Amino acid sequence: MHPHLISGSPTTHDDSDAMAPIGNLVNACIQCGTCTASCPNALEMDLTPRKMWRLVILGRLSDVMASRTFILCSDCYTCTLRCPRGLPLTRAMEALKGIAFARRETQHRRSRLFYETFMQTVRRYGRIREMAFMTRYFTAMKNPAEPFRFAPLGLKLMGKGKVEMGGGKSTEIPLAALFEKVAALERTPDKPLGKGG
Amino acid sequence: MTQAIHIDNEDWLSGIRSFLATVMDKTGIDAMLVPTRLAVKNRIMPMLVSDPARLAQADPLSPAFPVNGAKQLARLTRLPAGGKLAAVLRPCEIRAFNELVKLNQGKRDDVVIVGIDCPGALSNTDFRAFADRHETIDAATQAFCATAFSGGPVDEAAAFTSACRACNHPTPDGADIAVELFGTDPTHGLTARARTEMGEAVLAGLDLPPAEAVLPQRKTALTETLDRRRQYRKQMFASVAGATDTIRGLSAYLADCVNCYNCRAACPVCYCTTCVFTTDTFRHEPFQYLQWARRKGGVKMPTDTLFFHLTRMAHMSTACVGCGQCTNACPNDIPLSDLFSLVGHHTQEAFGYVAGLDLSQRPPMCGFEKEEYGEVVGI
Amino acid sequence: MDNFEPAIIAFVCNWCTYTAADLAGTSRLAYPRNIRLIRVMCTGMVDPQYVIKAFLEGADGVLISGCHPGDCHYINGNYKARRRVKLLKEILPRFGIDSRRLRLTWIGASDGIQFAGIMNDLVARTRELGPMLPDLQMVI
Amino acid sequence: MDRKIGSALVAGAGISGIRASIDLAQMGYRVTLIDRAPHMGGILSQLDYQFPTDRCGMCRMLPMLDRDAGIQTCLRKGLFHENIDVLLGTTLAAVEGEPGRFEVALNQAPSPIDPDRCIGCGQCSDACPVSVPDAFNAGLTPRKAVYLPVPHNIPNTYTIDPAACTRCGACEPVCPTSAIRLSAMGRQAFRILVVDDESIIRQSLDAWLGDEEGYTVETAASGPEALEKLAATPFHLMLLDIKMPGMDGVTVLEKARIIRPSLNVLMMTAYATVETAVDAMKIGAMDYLIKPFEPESLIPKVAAAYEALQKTAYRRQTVGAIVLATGTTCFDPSVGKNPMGYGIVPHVVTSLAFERMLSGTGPDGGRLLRPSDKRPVKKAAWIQCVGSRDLQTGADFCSTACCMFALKEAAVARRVAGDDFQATIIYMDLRTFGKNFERYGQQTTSTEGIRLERGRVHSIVPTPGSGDVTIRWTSASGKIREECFDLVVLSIGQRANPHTTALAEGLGIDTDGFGFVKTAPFSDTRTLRGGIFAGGTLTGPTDIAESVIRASSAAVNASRTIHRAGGGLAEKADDLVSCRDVACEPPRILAVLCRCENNPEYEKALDVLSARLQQDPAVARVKILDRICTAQGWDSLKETVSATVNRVLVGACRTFIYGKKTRGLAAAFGLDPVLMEAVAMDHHQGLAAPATVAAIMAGLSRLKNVSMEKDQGIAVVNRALVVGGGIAGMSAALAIADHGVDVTLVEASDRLGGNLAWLHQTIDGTPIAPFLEDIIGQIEKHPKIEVMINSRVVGAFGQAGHFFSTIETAGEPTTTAEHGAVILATGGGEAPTDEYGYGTSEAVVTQKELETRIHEGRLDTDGITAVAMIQCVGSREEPRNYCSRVCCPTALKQALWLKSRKPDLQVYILYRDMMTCGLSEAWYTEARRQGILFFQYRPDRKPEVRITADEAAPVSVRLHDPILDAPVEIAADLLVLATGIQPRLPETLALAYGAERDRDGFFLEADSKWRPVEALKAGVFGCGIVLSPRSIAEAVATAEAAAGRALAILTADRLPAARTTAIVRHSLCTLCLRCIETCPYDARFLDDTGQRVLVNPAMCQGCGDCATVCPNSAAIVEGFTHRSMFGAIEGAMAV
Repeated sequence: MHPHLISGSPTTHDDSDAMAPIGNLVNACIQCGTCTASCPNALEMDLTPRKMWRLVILGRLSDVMASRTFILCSDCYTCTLRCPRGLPLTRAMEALKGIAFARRETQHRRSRLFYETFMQTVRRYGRIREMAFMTRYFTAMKNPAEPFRFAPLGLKLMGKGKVEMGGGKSTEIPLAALFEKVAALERTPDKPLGKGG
Repeated sequence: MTQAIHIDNEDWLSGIRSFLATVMDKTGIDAMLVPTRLAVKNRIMPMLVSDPARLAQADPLSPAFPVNGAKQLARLTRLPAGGKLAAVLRPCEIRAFNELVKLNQGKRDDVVIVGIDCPGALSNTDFRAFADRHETIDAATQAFCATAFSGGPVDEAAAFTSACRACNHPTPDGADIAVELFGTDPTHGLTARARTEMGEAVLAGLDLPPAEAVLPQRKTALTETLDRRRQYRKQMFASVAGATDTIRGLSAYLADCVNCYNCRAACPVCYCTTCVFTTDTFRHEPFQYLQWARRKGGVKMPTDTLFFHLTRMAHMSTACVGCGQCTNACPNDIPLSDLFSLVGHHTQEAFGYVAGLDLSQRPPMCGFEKEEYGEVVGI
Repeated sequence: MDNFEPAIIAFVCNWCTYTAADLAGTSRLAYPRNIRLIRVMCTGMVDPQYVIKAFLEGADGVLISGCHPGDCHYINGNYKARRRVKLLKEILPRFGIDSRRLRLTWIGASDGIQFAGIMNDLVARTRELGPMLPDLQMVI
Repeated sequence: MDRKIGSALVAGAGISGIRASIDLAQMGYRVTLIDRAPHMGGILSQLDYQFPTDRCGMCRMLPMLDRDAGIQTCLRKGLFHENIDVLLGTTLAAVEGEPGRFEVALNQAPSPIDPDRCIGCGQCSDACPVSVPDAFNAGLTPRKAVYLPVPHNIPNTYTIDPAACTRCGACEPVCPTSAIRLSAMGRQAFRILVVDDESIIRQSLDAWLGDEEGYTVETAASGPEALEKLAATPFHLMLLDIKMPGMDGVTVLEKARIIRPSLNVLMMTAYATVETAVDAMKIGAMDYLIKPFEPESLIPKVAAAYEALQKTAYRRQTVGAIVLATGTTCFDPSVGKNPMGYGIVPHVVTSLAFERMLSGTGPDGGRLLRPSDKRPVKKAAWIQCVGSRDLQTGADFCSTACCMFALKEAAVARRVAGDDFQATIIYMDLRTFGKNFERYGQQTTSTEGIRLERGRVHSIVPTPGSGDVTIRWTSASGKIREECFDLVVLSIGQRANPHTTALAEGLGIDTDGFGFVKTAPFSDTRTLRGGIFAGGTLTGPTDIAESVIRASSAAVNASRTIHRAGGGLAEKADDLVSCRDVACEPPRILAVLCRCENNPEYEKALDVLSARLQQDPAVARVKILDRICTAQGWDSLKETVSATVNRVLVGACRTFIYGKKTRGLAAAFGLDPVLMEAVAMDHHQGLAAPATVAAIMAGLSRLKNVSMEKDQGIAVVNRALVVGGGIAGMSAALAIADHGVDVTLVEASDRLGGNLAWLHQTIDGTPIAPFLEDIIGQIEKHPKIEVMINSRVVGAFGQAGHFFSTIETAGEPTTTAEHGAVILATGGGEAPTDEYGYGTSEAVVTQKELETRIHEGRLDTDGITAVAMIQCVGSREEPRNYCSRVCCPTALKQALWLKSRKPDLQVYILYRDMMTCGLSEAWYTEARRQGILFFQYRPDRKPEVRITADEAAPVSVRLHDPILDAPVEIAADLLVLATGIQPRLPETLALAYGAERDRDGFFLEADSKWRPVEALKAGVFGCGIVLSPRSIAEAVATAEAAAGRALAILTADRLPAARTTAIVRHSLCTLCLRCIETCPYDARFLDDTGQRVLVNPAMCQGCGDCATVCPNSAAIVEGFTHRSMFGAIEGAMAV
């Protein structure tokens, strides 16, 4: 493997500035691996969380972005709970998703669209409406084959009555104001990463 | 390095005497400790000779072995003597002296040790009879030499002591200069062999012709001697072990002991100036004797007989060179040497030690290893 | 022979085994009454003469017990004691004093249970060996 | 020298408190040693094994000089020293006054069991119905509410756990010696007598004060009855009615004050007789109450009287200085999130519990069995850093001891459980930072069956159906590992003692955020309040050796305080002045036997024993006395004093033997204490047991054979020689000189200061130069210190008390110094290297060179963008197979300094294990936070360095990053190598004083744990980095420790010989010299003529090895002569 080259100023060879705030969150990591051992999704991840944090600390943005690890984080907070350094790892995972989506990383397009359409549904209806969400997502994916990929899962869910077909009484509570407030907060420079850990 | 000692007319004694005189003269020896005929009687004792002329009476080949010379040499080398010394010793005396050196009782660096092959010696009693059978001591020695070194079955004939018949170190391996007599053809002369650096230096200064290589006869004679002795030793050990395999047996073996402690006075490696058994430690209170008598219904006096002998085994069996002087010294003819040789053989074997052979080997009871003898620990 | 109560002399070092003996006492662990403890500062202080003396006085068993290797208060006394026991075990059995009558153990300060156990064992095994000097009352 | 007696208080009787007490006691001070617990020894009472021996050896701490001032016995039994008063169950309540004269108030827990009467029979414990987990066995076994706190303790007095005790009273009646007074506990001990003729008043007061408030209440219906009760037993308070038929209250008061002058009396009066009550107060009543009254008005008055009494129960004392050594506690893994499932998942135990499982006094008598199902443990895992290096549990520090603790436990477990035992230690960094730790660690982990895994465990779950435990961690390579174990051991960290915070607050000394006591800069032991010093782990977690060093340092600083205040060092009173000279008399022995029990069997045994003793003509008299350990018994014993006897044999129980009474008895008889022999009669075996009789006879034999020869001891030259003028040497010199003892300080170079001269600042930014200037200033103006620069010791001989040293000074004639002790503080320096391109480029420097550049302002931070540092260069592998301990904190210091100068500068630290032990862990966290990058490398895969032609980045470092499992290349402007420290102790110098060097050339200490600053040869000490690599504060601590230990010699006029000391009977000596060869203490030597073997009585420890190698008893040990031993054997066999 070609060695990772690290020069005196990491920013010169990689666009690490974007990751600096996340680096600050996890710099104190001692690479003990508790996060990895405790992560329920670690087996599905291409990079172990520990490896990914290592790349974050080393400023290897492109390597991090190429990974699915942070996308697979399901926000269970186990790693945050266990980390001996008390690092806000879940928050850092979220921040990585934020960067990936903001950079419109193609490899994470599917995830980004899933998140975006999910949130649009929530914004629109005040809750998740499965059929509306599906429609939006499949449309956004612009791939006619996509619905078929999900068909077996969808049928299963429908069989169990887990998918609301749109017939129910509308109890829409539009959340636009709330969303805007959050967006404004997120733009505030002193709280760039939203809610505290 | 070897050198030849010339002998005329098969006169061993003269050859040795002149060799010793040469050594004394050429090496600048101030005095030599050597078995020498007493001026007053046909008896031989170690003598510290400073006048080379007196070496005419020296007789290191005689089967007389009145005392172990190691203790005498220790007296001479304990501190600097102020002169250069030499000593002519039997192999067992050299081994005993080495043991004493290890215990700081004497020093090797101040003395040239000339060792002579030893065919064996007689007890004091037997030697007196032997000496008295001959006109002169020289004649006795000559007669003795004529047969002693052949390797043939002379032990019984010569009535060597039990210790000598069981001796398995008849050659003076620890000497600076070894005079080889076993299997020697007197017509060819004798061989003096340097066995240490000091010996090399001494021999080099003597200006004597080099000796021939080791004669095959010597090997044969030695092998025969050692075989015979090994056999005797085995039998002796078996018989002593059988007789003493219980405390009762041991007591019977020592039944004639009167606590005179001559055995320990004669022992070359019992180096204490005063034996603990003769100190206040064993000056029991009268009350103590009474208590013993009360407890046991009676107590043999003098007491501590078995205690003395067992203690002596603990103290010096690892240093025992088997010279036989304890038996020689016993007024009541207890074969102590047989017993001590047996015990010494086993204790030395247990510690991988051979008394007196190797100066660099520390006595077993000086020192320890962190990992050893695990088998003696535990229930 | 069943009634035979062996007399045992135990030379115990002041630091470890004596403490274990005390501990066995304070922990109320039973061990036989026929063990005569003689406290010495160190097993390195046990002269082979003491062992010989004990046997000649009629002891049926002799125990020397001290600190474990590395634990000697006096650095290395126990190692030296081990050599002396080795020596005695070469000498005494030749004269019918069974090697098993002389024991060397290491018993640490906290080994109260082991102490009591070893004492029990020692008495039981010595009992099996029988009396040491049944008929030699007059010899010392 | 001032001879006034000084005294000190040592709080905490753990290993540090014991060390500090012994040091102070040896310097001649009176020491009060207190501990909150009912036992001594602190946590070490629970630990049987210490590396490197994997055994105990704690007794090596005992004084080697003046051994007779204490009792030579296992420290687990207790500390017995004539200058030390041990108060258990006692806490430091308040301190007033100034350094040199502190008034301390000590709070003593009431003792319901009379230690004089308790014989340790344990019947109370058998009777007690309460069962609680035994803290001594880490909760693995139950114990009763009345119990023996530590099974070894002597006296083996039982104690009552007030928290567990239900006061059911079951124990009281079963005690055969009536030693238990449950009523002595708390309010129950407060006895109130209610005197009133009205029964309703008596009943209601009894109910209010007795049943409700818990006081002990008795009642009397009349004045005469009250007086009768008062005469019979003492009361603390009397509630007394004024108007009673017959004898009125005032009369009762008058009479009562005659019987019990200090009795508190509270008058009860009707409204009409208030004036009488006021008069009663004039004759001594404390207050009055007007009837009718409510409980609310009565109870506070009673409580006030009770509190006042409790206050007077405080013990007050004046001491010159205080040493705090209250230690740490263990982290409790069950609190908080408890990710390790401690207390929930079966067979997860703490390292302390595991230690107990290994112990002979543990739950299974030393067999390694699982707590609940008692299955043998064959496979165990240790999880490191539980409660350490864990911000989630508030521990941004390393507990320092746990790595070695786990290694030791694994090694011992393997020995205990057999060769099929498997140990896995899961760790983050293996901190083998101390002297010989690295080799011990390597040796242990190279043992088959012991395995190291770098990682941190996340999950612990029970393995279904087996009781086993499954744990999960990420291996170094990133694989998730899951493995099943019989047992999981949590290596729990240290925590500041919660009591410390309160104590510190009370004393006005600061603690840090973790609760550790803050210290002055460059000191580990000076608190911020003068006269109060901290030993052990109070100022931060550390291991035994450092605790002991800190304790000694604290002790010497306490001594300085006392000395400065004029207390001076005391000289022991010569108690032999009044001794009768009985040397020429035949022995006339008084044998005193104690009667502890009253039964026919015991009586018969006493008769047999006295008859037996009387047979011996040396026994003049046999006397049987009742319970001589009690006050009455002691009095009756003293009544036996008579000039017709000249030796005394006492047969008593252990309590008596280990007390301080033997010496007192000797004084009463006017006899030398060597003529007193106290023998423990074994209660458990019985008086008639052969074993007991044997012990008495052995004592008799010793007395009969005692020698009256008195060695005068060695005259001491009251001067110290300190070799080396670095910080350690200077600190030692100052500590000694401050006691009024002369010091010659020899320095090889042309100036003082050593390594401090090139050091810039400490990791926390404290500049070093002012500190150094201050120290040098003190040295130079100290009237007791003579400094010799450009000088070397070229030869020396002599022993403790009197050495002669030849000193060569450049350009001057050679001089000879005579001194009583020597301290070697020759230090060390940075080890040289030629690895990693060193010497081929300006860009490769050592840590020292970097420090020097910074110190001299020669480092241009503007011109560099990246600095790489490689740790462990030539360290922790042969031949320098040790950790230099300071390099990791140094790297952090430089990195943080660079970052502070230039925040965007990138610093890379390549390490093997970060050795940021103790509180320095926080700097590691800080460095990480600041973005300093750390790369771990393995010794079999070292970084590769290439010097490039590239001026912008002249050094290229290539290494394998184990986390990424990928090569990494670093381009740096500067490469800094941490080459570690190598000692500077010339072999000739060490040998001249009989000191030895270890295989790495460091000063070899007598015992790495218990005597860490002295050589096996008495009078020779080492301090600073010649001992082992260490920080400035740690070096100062060793220097002060060495000074304190040396002062024990230097402040004496003569070094006394202890009773059990070897002597030579020259007329018997054959000069075989085996005794000299075998002596482990070098205490024997040939005199100048080479014709006499002499013994330095101060160095001889009485082990008797010389006497054993000597075939004819020319060498004997007093008290253990052959005669005496033969007598003991005869006595034992004559039973």
